Amino acid sequence: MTLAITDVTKKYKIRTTGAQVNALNGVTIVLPAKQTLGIVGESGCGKSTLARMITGLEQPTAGTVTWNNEEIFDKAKNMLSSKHSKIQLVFQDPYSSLNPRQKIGEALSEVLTVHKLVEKSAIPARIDELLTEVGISPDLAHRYPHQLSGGQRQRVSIARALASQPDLLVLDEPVSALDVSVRAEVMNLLIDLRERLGLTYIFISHDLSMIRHISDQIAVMYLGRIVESGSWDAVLENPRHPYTRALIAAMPDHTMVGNDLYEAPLAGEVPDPAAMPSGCAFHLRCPIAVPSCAVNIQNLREVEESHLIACQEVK
Amino acid sequence: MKEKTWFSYYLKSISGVIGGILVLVMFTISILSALGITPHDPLIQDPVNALQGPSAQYWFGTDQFGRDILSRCMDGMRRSMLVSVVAVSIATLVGVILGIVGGYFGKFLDGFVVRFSDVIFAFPAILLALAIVNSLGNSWIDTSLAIAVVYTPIFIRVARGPVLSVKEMDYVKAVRILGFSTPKVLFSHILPNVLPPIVIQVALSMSWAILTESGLSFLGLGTQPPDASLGLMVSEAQSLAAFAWWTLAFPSLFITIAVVGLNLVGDGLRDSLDPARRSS
Amino acid sequence: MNKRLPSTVFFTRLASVITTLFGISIFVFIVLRVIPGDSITGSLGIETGALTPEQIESLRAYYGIDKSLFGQYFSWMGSFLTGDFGFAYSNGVSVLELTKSALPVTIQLALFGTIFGVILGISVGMFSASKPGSVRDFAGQFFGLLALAVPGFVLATTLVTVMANVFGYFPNGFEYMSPWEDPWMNFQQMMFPSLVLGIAVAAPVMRTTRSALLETVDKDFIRTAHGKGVKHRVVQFKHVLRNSLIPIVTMTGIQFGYLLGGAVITEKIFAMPGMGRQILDAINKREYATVQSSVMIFAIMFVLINLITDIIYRRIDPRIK
Amino acid sequence: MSSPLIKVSNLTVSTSDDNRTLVNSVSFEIAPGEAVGVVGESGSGKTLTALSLLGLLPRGVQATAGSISYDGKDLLHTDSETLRSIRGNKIAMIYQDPMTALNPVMRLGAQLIEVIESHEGQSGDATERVLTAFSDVGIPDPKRAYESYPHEFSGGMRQRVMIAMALLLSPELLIADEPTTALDVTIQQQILALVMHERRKRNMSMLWITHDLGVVANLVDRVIVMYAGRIVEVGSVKDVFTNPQHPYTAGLLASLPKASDKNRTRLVSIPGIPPKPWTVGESCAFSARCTRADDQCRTTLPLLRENSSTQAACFHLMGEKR
Repeated sequence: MTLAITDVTKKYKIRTTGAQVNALNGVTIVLPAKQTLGIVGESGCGKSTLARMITGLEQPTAGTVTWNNEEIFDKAKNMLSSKHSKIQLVFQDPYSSLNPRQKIGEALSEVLTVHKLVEKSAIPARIDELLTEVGISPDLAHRYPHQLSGGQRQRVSIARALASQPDLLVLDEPVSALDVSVRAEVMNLLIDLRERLGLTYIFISHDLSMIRHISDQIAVMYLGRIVESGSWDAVLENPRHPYTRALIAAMPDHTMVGNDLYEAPLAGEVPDPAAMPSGCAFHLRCPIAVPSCAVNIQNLREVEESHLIACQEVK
Repeated sequence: MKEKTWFSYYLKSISGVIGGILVLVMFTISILSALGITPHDPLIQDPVNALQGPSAQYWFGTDQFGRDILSRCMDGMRRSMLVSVVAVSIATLVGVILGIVGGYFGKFLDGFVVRFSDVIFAFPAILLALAIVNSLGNSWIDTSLAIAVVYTPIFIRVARGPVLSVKEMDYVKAVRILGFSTPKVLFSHILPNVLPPIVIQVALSMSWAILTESGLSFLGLGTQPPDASLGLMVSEAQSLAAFAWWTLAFPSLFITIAVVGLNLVGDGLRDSLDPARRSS
Repeated sequence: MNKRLPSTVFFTRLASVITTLFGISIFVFIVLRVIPGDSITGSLGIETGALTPEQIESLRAYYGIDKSLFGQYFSWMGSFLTGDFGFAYSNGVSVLELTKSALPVTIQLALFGTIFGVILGISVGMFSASKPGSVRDFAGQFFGLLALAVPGFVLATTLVTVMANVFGYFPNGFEYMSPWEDPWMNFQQMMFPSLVLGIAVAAPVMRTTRSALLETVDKDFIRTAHGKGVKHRVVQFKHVLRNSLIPIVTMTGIQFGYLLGGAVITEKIFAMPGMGRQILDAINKREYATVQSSVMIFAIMFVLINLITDIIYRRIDPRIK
Repeated sequence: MSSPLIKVSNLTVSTSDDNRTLVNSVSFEIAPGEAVGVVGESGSGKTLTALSLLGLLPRGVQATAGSISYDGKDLLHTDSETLRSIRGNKIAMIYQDPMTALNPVMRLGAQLIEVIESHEGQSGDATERVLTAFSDVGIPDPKRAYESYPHEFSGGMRQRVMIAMALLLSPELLIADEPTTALDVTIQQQILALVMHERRKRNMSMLWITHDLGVVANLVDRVIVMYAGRIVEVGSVKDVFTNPQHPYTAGLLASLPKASDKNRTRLVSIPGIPPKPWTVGESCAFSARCTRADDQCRTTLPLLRENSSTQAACFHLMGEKR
């Protein structure tokens, strides 16, 4: 069973100005089961759009997303194909991911009844099981979301996703909105669940330090394209693309105290996606850019075993 | 800890409680009058005691034909409440359905729904009601229909707005990914979260409906004599008020109390239904 | 940062206004066609029974109700657009003439009412918002509630009774004077009706002002302003009030439009020969041509006012493309 | 030690209606030219502490005890005109959310001119000074920025405008309430570089509030760690980060991922969640979650005490045998 994202592009039209925005420009990913792909990138890089494509919330303008060689998006019914609830999404904001007027127990039982996974009589037991599995005491089942902390709510969201027994969990910035100490607990929960249930993860974040802890494969995105991808060791131990190197350098590191980390920051800002720069989108900010970078489109090419980058200047 | 019901929050809001009492009083009066329990028969004339001030026999005094003003006010209130309840329920039903369907499904349907409500919004309420009533007639059903047509777009807007924002919330996306059918998503996830503004609007619209109904009958286009209606009584009192203040004072008081009561209930609902405003 | 594209935005706005007006014309036409009788029975009443079939036929042709509904609509629209609003059967005066004299009265009334209402509404709103939760706030809100709850016609009737009988001063008793004929008399005649209309406008404006001020005061950029050392008074006007203007202008636009409708009752009580009265008389006399055209004119006024409010709205809020 | 620029003693902040304590007798000093970081999770009271310095506490919350001595005055109890004359002039502040911290309907140039006019009245070269301030903080086209509105700029650019606004009258102390939290990491790096550069150039003191220990490690001289409304540890950045004495500080640092961590490794986490400050009373707020806690911790309030490297409010410091 593998997730295959082939040459996915997504274009949006901004209503007021009519401008065309390319949120994704030909993204290709192959992820075997039980593996975890970490996708890192800053705002506007298209990582959340990709999450919507993988979970079938929206249809790609071009390219396909298949799980187990079955298309995620059912073109006929113009919605996600029902037989694929094997892919679930966990959201960033714990405050808007649960229905405020629904008790958390009801949220879980609703999934179980809709998918008829469990006999009606066995539902309460299954709910307790799910809650315990994510570290929430079952007697909180009758509580409303606003009576739980951010960390607890995020755990309930994970439990709801697990209720439909998925194979692939897409985690879109799952811990970014949590406090530092709570973040560690939820990360450990995700790592334990993966081992116990043999899950495949796509972990999306702007925070490279979280990505390090959980990923097997890494993909670095910039303005709708993958600029570097490969195994954990390749990308994090031996980053080659200038943007990846700038990202790693910009990570605040509490273990290196008092030295001047902020001497050479990456210049400039992410360009407006409606006015994409020509050639390599990073060339305006890139420390090693040459004139031809503004002309040639950079495609991913293999630099070493399981390590691809999209940059002509790096040999 | 026993989870607080909505009602316990409602009782915390002073305006909600006062409003509730006023509205209850007005409802009881309407029901009593519907059952015929009024101090005097609103239609029987007593020319001998015409235009008498408030007295033991006639608590609110009598009008130019010697009819008991209190009984006529009760009957008038019944009529206003009836029209307001019927009109607002129709407007809510039609408006909310159109609003939610337009908001959720969008594209062509949404365009039509918005255009339709823009058209009706282009008419000041009283004017549109006036035009419709003159075509239909003056029975309370016609007035209710006229007011219902005027308020439907308000409910379209009050329902459509929140649906557009709730539709984008993560928990709606989550249940869609979980494969829930559209009706299930609509009824168990979208509707419960768009109800509060609608319920508040029902209370406010009922108060406006009373104003519009009495306005119409003031202009002589609503209830026809000799039946009693608060607007008509005020209209008849125009020439009498100089020397018989009670003919003007009591019908006006009834209308104002009903409208104030419903507005306060609207505030009470707003304080209790909106989680952010709930005092912790 | 692309500069705002006024042209594209303006055209889409204009297009939506035109479609709305088209919708209104259809709506007005339908509403006034759902009549149990028709123009003939309307104007002749019971004698219609005595007419011979031929007479009925010729009358139908005269009123143009022999054509199909479709035909009637287009003939009405055709003439309406060319300024021929049809004739008032009772006195044969063209509706255009009637409107020429009535429209200015309603507009002047609505203008005076709105100005008075906005001044009253904003001041009470600011007074009430200055100390949230205090007695002052409660008093302001209570005024707002009363102004909302006491119907216009009750207020007007009471005012007329008190003024005419107690003070013996009732300028509206005399024949209406236009501002060109006798400005002072016109002003006196305008005073009471616009007071009544103004109070109806003051209630929603007051509520909007109060909630807008209370919301804006808690915004981050107000804290920034204080954090910069800006004087308190300057923060209140240049930052708080300036940002609250946006919802207030929107509410004022809506109220001015509704005032045109509200004028119907006030014009009746104060005997002001405005559009409201014109429609009311037309309805009582079953003058369908007049009703139809006058309601249409009202709707056009309302849509224009919304357009103007929208343009002002874009001027004061740069964020709107 | 030269006399401190600003001295906060026993600052206590609580809610006005039900008098719940949010900041509990916090005391610290900032020396001239010194940069102090205040670190803590949400609800620890770090932002309220910073806002109290300039009397910018939100509605419904007020300072109920303590004093803030600056330039011979107690900012907590001085008259509003004196406080106003200091704000944006002697002490300036920058805020967390660039999207809402600027007046949306006022041009950026005007929002800076206002600072000059509020403190110096009309002054001829005001426009010139604003344009220079814009270019000093790295805004590409100052003239266009002068005429633009906030919504036409990105988060990073708006934060630069905020910094330009704060530094316009060369304040002695800059208070920063998590100004880079809402920004992308490469933009955050640019802003931090800008602040470091300006601080050194002007020898300006700084109070930096953040929940991100990584940011503080390379930005400030001294660090204050807050938990449930109280200061639990104070010390030089080097000591606090390499040799933390309070169990909470140690636990917090341990729970952070390190550059050297291998993949698929679990993080050290602190079970439970911080208590509400007003529910703690005379005990150590961290006792419920602390592996070293005993009855003494649960019944008596530990006070800050000196030891080898830092000051920590704990009976069983990490350095001492347990």
